Amino acid sequence: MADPMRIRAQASGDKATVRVLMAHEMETGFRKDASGKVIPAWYIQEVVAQLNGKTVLTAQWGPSVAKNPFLQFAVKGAKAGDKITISWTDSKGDKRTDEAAVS
Amino acid sequence: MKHCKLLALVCSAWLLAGCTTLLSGGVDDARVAKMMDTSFRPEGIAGLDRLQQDAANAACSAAQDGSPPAEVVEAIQRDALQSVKMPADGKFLGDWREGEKLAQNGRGMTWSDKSALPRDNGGNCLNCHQVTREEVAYGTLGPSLYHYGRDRGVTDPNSPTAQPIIAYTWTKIYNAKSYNACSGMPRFGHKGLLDEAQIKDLMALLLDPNSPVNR
Amino acid sequence: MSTRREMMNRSAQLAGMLALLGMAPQWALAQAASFNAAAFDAKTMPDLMKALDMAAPVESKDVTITGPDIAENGAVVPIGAATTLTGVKRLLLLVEKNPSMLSAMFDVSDAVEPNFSTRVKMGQSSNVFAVAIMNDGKVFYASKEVKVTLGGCGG
Amino acid sequence: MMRTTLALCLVAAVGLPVAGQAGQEKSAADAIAEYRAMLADGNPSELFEAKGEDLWKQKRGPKNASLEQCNLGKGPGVVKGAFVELPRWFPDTGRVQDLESRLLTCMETLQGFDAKTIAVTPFGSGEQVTIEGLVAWIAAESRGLRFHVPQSRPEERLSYELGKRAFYYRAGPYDFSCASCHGQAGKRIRLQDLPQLSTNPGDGVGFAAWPAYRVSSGELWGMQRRITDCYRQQRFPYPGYGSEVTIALSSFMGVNAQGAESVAPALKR
Repeated sequence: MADPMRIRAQASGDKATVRVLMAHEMETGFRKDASGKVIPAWYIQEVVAQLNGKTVLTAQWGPSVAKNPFLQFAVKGAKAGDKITISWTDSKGDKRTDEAAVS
Repeated sequence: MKHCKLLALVCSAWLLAGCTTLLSGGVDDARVAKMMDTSFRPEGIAGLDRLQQDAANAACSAAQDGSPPAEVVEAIQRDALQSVKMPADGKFLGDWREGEKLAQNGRGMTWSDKSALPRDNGGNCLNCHQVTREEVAYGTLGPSLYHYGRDRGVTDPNSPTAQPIIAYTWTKIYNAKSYNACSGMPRFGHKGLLDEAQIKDLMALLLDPNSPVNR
Repeated sequence: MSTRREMMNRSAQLAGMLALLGMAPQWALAQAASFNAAAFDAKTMPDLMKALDMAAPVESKDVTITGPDIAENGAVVPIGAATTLTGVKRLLLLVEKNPSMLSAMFDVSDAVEPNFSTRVKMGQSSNVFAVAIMNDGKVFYASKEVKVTLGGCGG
Repeated sequence: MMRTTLALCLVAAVGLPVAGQAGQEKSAADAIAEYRAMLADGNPSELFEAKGEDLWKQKRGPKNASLEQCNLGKGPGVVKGAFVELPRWFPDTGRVQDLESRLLTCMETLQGFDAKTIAVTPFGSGEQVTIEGLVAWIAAESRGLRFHVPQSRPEERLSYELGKRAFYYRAGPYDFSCASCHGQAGKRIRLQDLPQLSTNPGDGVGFAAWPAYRVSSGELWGMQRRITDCYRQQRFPYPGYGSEVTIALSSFMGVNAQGAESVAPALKR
């Protein structure tokens, strides 16, 4: 199973800035291993962010997003104690969901 | 033979200096050798023979941030100068385009490289030197080579007036210790890192008036 | 939920089989997820416009692309897309000279600011674009050049 | 038809010079500094730190034990502050050890792993991955603290002196030593700054920045891997994991960095 994400959500004024680090190889499908065999593409394709259970952002990513991806965005109206949930689905169908409270 | 003489000179110079480097901090050369011998293993093309120091490397290592004694420096430089082989056909300049590729190429001689042949080695120039104005990712361990030929007044590399700087540059690339005993630059010709044709291409990069170095 | 998961797994296996056969697996993946494989496979702007059914982007000062002038390493290049315009539906991040242009596509809702930052891989120096697709079908963009440098010691 | 026309327009538009390019010619060094600043927030090393903390507390290995009783020099289980006091001499092994060789000792004695097997496992695979996480977390537990690597014992002073000799040891096909690249201040290879390691290069630089997340490979490198790759680029043969020369170099760099603030794990090219 994939390693947990690191989610930081900080309220400031009428919004909360969310920074997420995800543990993922993000293989492009262009690289070769030591024996010269192509390493198949394997990358996060969909990212969903929720505020207190309601979807606020859906993103689609290609294999050119960097390894161990970083994402930053701001949620309007989020305040300390609100729950931010991030989920991703990769090209093999693996999923990971983590959450953090806005501080 | 030559190395023996130089080694003898290095040792006597140390004795004169009271053997301070030999025993600095209570570590003698034998203890250092033991550390090196027990710490490394061969990997790919990088064998344990690479840990052997020639007399010049031993003297420059012992000097640390300083310089070996003057007579040792002289001997290293004399030996280095004698090692230089000028091009067999008397032609010093090749193709600057190939030279630029070599200058950009930082590969060669590591345990992850497949072969130690000159054709598989880069010149590593950009790691340490500015070479052209266009390439901003250059190192600063060595002096800038931008305008190398131009600044030295080389407008026609075949003219007699250009010959001294041509010979100097060839010698510097072939064995950098010829002019600076503890130079940080690899001895590309002497150590067989680059072949004659490759050195000619680097010469052209530096001295051809049409090369981006001199534009 | 589980049905979708199974479908995705199956389609991933199918994609793998097709890849082995030397066939393009994009459609297989696209079928299972909401993932727009055609868009992420687009090599040129016309291809991308077709895949996303979008109009040609027009340069706009109201869209911003952030990124470094020089990236020390093409493996990780921080870039961001933002707009001050209201009524934005989607924000895209594109790298012109990558094998496929589209890196990321963000569906904007009223609950988030139209301002997203991530990090992308770049194979070489290239222009990068932020593209804003508006609810009314208009498309705006901003671009900047990012130079990718070579590293020391052979790369 | 319509679409084709638009597409052509776009090609033309895209071909225009990029706005804001002229007028503000920045130096390459400034631009690189800006690039690094953009990455500073959100160092993926955090992912490794979190994993490392779990691995420290998890019961693992043939003995199904955690590392919580591991003595990193400040007593069994004390992690905070241990990193900035390594390498040091350990009475149980009778050796000067750096963080990674000490972890090998603990994994062997507490968990029953075979240290020799782990030492020859390639970086980035098997139990070496475990150590990557562990060093990330253990270093992070000393973030902001200043180095004070002990030199009270003769073994520790010998390790420093051996490291100094290794640092200046020129050999190999390129005649390089560590000092070839790290012996002067203010130099760089390509665009990468080279810390001067024969002296104290300052807070969060050089020894005080590793372990680090390497963006080029997306991996977490400890000091052992850092030194190994330096030797590769020095065109030397392969230094053994936890070998005397690697620990001696850490003693040399660590003592030179005395008083410098640790920012490890940092983010590196």
